[in-house]
Amino acid sequence: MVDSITRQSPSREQFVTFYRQMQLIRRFEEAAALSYQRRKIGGFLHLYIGEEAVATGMIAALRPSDTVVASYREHGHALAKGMDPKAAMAELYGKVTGCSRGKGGSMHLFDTSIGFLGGYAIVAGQMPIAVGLGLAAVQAGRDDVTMCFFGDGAVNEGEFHEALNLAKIWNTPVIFVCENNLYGMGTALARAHAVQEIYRRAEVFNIPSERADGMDVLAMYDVARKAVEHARSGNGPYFIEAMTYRFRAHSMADPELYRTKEEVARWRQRDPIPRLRAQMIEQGLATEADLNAMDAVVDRQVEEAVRFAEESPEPPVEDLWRHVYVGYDSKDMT
Amino acid sequence: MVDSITRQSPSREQFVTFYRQMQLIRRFEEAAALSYQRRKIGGFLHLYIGEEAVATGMIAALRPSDTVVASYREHGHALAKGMDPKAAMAELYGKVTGCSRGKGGSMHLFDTSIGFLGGYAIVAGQMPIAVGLGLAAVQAGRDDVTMCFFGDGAVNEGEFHEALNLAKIWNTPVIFVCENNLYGMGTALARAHAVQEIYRRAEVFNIPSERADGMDVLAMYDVARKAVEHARSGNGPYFIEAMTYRFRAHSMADPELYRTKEEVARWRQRDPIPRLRAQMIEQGLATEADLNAMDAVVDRQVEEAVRFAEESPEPPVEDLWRHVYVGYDSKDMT
Amino acid sequence: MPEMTYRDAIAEALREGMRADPNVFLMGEDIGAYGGSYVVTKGFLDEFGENRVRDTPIAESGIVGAAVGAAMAGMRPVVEMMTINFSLLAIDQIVNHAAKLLYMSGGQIPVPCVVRMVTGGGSQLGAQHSQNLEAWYARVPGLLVATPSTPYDAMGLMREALRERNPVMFIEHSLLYRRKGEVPAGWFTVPMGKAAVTREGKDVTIAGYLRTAMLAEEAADRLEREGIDAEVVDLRTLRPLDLDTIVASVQKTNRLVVVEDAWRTGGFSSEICQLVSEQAWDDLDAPPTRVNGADVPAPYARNLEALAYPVVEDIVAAVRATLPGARADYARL
Amino acid sequence: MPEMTYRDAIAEALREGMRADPNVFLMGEDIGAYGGSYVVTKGFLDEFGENRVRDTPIAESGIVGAAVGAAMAGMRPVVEMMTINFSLLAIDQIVNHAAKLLYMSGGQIPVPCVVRMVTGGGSQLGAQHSQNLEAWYARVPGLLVATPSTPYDAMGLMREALRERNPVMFIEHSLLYRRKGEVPAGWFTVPMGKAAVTREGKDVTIAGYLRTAMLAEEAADRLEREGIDAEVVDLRTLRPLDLDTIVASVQKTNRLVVVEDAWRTGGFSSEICQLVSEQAWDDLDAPPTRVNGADVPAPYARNLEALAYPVVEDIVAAVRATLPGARADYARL
Ligand SMILES: Cc1ncc(C[n+]2csc(CCOP(=O)(O)OP(=O)(O)O)c2C)c(N)n1
Ligand SMILES: Cc1ncc(C[n+]2csc(CCOP(=O)(O)OP(=O)(O)O)c2C)c(N)n1
Ligand SMILES: [Mg+2]
Ligand SMILES: [Mg+2]
Repeated sequence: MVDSITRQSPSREQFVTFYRQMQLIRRFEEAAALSYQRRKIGGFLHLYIGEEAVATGMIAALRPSDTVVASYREHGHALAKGMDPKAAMAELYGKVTGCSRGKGGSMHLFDTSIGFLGGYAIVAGQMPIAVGLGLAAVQAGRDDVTMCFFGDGAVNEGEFHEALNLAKIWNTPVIFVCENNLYGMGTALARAHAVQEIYRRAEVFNIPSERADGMDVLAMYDVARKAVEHARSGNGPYFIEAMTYRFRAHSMADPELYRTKEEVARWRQRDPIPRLRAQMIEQGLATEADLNAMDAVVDRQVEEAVRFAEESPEPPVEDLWRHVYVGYDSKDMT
Repeated sequence: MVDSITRQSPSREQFVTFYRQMQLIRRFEEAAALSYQRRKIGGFLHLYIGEEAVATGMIAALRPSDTVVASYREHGHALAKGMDPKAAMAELYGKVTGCSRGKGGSMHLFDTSIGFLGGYAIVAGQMPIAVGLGLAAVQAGRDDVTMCFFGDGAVNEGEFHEALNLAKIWNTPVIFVCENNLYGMGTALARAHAVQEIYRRAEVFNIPSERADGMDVLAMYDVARKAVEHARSGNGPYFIEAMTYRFRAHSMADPELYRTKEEVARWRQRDPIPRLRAQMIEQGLATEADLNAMDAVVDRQVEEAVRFAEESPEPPVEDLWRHVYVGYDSKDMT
Repeated sequence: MPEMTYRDAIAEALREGMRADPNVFLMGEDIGAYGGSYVVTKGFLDEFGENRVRDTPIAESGIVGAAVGAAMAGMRPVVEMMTINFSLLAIDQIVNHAAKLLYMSGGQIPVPCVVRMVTGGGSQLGAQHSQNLEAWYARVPGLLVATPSTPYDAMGLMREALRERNPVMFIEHSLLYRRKGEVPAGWFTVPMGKAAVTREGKDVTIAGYLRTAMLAEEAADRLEREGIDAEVVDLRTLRPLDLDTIVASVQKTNRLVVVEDAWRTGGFSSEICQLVSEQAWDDLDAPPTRVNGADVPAPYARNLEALAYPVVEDIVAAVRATLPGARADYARL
Repeated sequence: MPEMTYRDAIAEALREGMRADPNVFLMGEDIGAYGGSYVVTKGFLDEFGENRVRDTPIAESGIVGAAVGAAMAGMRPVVEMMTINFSLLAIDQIVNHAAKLLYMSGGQIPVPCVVRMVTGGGSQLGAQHSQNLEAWYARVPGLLVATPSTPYDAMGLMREALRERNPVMFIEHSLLYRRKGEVPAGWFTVPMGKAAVTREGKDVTIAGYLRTAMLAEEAADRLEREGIDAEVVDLRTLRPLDLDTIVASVQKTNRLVVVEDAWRTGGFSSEICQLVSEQAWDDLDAPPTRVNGADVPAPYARNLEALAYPVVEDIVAAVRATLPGARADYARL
């Protein structure tokens, strides 16, 4: 494990930003779950509830021209990178006002204008893509970095292995962030991984790696700054294993037969949002009233997003045949 | 690296077996090269010359019911597992008397009767298959082991990674043998591998691993016995990195632009065959005359194999449509 | 006769196969503790234990390769690939290994394994999770491809798959799992390569498989009301393909419509149409016709997705276009 | 006009593209120090350096995925996949990523990359190295598939590929690399989706691509001696497919033979035949016909391999079978 650099205490402003961000993700996800139950959202829905500190802390260390890719559990990352909650929710609703014009859905959020480059539903599929994004920076001599989020389950895919090796030999500025929430669907870490210290997988590629507390946004931000600094200065990839937990099921369809209520309850005690809240109050950075006011703002934002999604039109039927190609009529390929 | 167990000195008989085996492989390959130049052999031809000690030493530790898989550079492994040189050479000639009835070719030798299960031309493709062979032993409660040979180039494929993880979590009796000859085609180790100590790749799967001198048949035999003992006793997979070198080009088509003549010459000084020869003479296990007599026997064997291959008939034309399915007429699928 | 769902029919055949043959074992992502993504293997872990119901890491190529190796060594692995989309990560092991070992070894090495996978869209799962790729496997010499549409066929074909000596791609459509149908209590199987004429008719032959076999029957009902008497052929397996049954039907009806959820270009429907053109040219009164999914990645939005897969009306329209007097419309399809 | 080989034409277009556009770079196994498995990129490393001629580890999925990512970020990577057989290890990145990102992102993310791969058998490389899988890529919405048969087309299509905004699968046939042909010195391109009528004729249309386009011309020469006047269409790209040119030809000749090295079942030839049946039914005097490779894994033995791919005689026989009076023979083909 790489030694931690000395933690710089974040400013009040940063605390507030982190709090709002995590709360926005939380409420967004809760609203999405409700809309899903009301059958307004189709397909699969994978909630990020419980893991907010990871995306929030990590992405806070990026600048707008940096890029982020993630899995199908990516609403939080999209929001943290600056996606308009309205565009995100509308995408879940399959509306033309969605960030992907309703054609991607919950698993495929995209917004190039903020450097959020998806939303991938093939486990580990985004990993070589992240290497390519980093490679483009190398080729073009830019100092942007790419952050690539993936789950513990993705670690056993061949693409994980290929991506790490390529990232290192090409010295690409990619920050790999494994969100180790202890399960890949219903498969517990120990049953799928020969070695459970996932950060160690990076060692055999000579990629500096460390574990961090994914339930602590400040810890994540700390390690994020170090990783980004490393990558941006031309030192190549960095690997972070964030220990976290999803409070909800894998997707809305999962009856959670594989873990106990007690285990979930134990982890809920480490909920990153109340934790940050308590810290802010304790350190005199905010009062209960301040935080409640922030919550209210977030609630309104999410309500607005839902209203926007509800009221937006479906994609026009011509969209079925659009965006298959640039510059070709996709009805005219044969 | 796992500590080496105390080396047991092999018997005279074993020395003789090793010598004959390596010499047979060497001469077989030389004959194949000649036949290839005479256009008697088609396709690609990948010679094992220089690497004989690896297959010889490793496979000597197996028993007949154990299985072996290897890459397209597999003539040596097939012979070491007991393949009749006639059947091997006839296969290279594409004759019906070949071990695969002429349908496989140089890259696809098979002989189930001796547990030689191929001959694979997709780099790393044999690795998950080896895990499956090992898994079958686990499922059936047999104590046979599987030995899987592959190159340094195969190490960067996703299947390498998937196979090692599966082998470990399922505790399969698979001995992985990486034949590190420093090049994957023309790509030198350092240019393709983030870390060049390949045996370290196994550490992150908790698979015991070590490096061995692939130019020394006795060293290989030593480590082989340890690995086989480990796997056969139910302790799961074992990983060996054999440091070796191919004296000839990657295949007959390769002009070897990527390495110097000096480098090749340096490695040729470590030729495992003269080395063993010298040891045997030194230790009084054989005289020059004994060894020359052995060489003569091998030469005759290889000559016979070539003659057999030359004189054997081509496959009958009906064979084109045979062996696509068991029990179906392959002309009648649509 | 007892009724059963498609899901239960597959599960029952697997359970029975595992009880009868100790060499049969299951491997797949989340087939055990999780109960199976499509809940087919629920309860299996309890009955057969971890050794015979192996939850695997997410490593498609590794799993299928391991199945190939186990099959080579005399076991009979059944892999659940979750969905056909993920099989792209294992396609090298399927196409370059499972399908070729028997041939490359000159007949020495059969690979008796079953790879189960869910195909198809229609559940708003988006572009990466909604493909119908079964035609790719049906293209490969060395593979068998089963595509049951009814509980009866699902059970009968799985029983055959479990005693096959060749690798079988067993394709299930996600929208069929709840389909109910009669399944006799006694032993029966459905042979590979035998289509079913599920409805007799004289005016047109409609052929389908998986979901579209069901759709074809609905279309035939609809057509009946218009006075058009359609014969419906459920292909049941794509490889072997029972061309004889299709051709015999077309010789009677002189018209063919093949329905498939998959992309139109390069689908198996064009293969079937072309085979019929070759073998029954003089019997055809109209060009064999296809009804397919749209040639686009699957869109997520409900309204768009609904346009991306064939519906009964599309089949009805295609049939009408094959009938006398309708030919001028054809080009607009 | 200057003559050039197919190999040199591709190399020249690449070299020129790299000189003109700093965003173009090459990636692939052994394209640099080794000089390229098929010696296309010889000398590139010296001219452009390691950064733009990237030798890669053996990691097909990783490489193609990296190309997709680089393309998303505005670069224009050209991947050499060595052979199409190995592309099965990267097919998920091609089909589920490169081909779908534009659509899934609602039009935001073009993926302008080129994947070059060698297809085809005929060199005794055995079952795992001799496949013709281009039809699979031609099936996928979102991909373009170029299949040049002449040096002229190879250069012209590569020039187009290097300025495309879509992912292009650039398929080369190993047996064509030494083919010579005239290539003008000045700038020209060959557009995607425009077939070439390489020989005019009135009795039958023979269509092919890659090696079989050449074979079709040889067959036409042979047929000429028999007094049969064949028109030859070189498809040049499979997606887009220039159906209009094929249909126009068939409207003149009333007969179609499509020739393809690939397995018969599910090949692109059946798609083309079926498209012509649909669009030119009334013009056809015989069923559209295919000449294909045998539906078997490629055998190694020279004598068997020679039977596994089409030869001129097969085309001649297929053409004869489409002519009046020959129909009775048809079923025996
Ligand atoms: C290649 C592939 N295989 C299987 C799946 C099905 N699948 C979806 S999510 C998932 C579990 C992934 O677990 P992990 O990587 O830990 O991410 P988490 O869901 O825990 O965030 C699986 C197996 C898939 N989408 N892609
Ligand atoms: C999947 C795949 N990619 C590429 C190739 C082409 N290829 C054949 S051999 C080879 C090099 C392999 O090197 P290594 O594993 O070190 O084995 P060696 O030849 O040195 O024994 C390559 C790239 C292939 N056969 N399969
Ligand atoms: Mg997880
Ligand atoms: Mg090597």
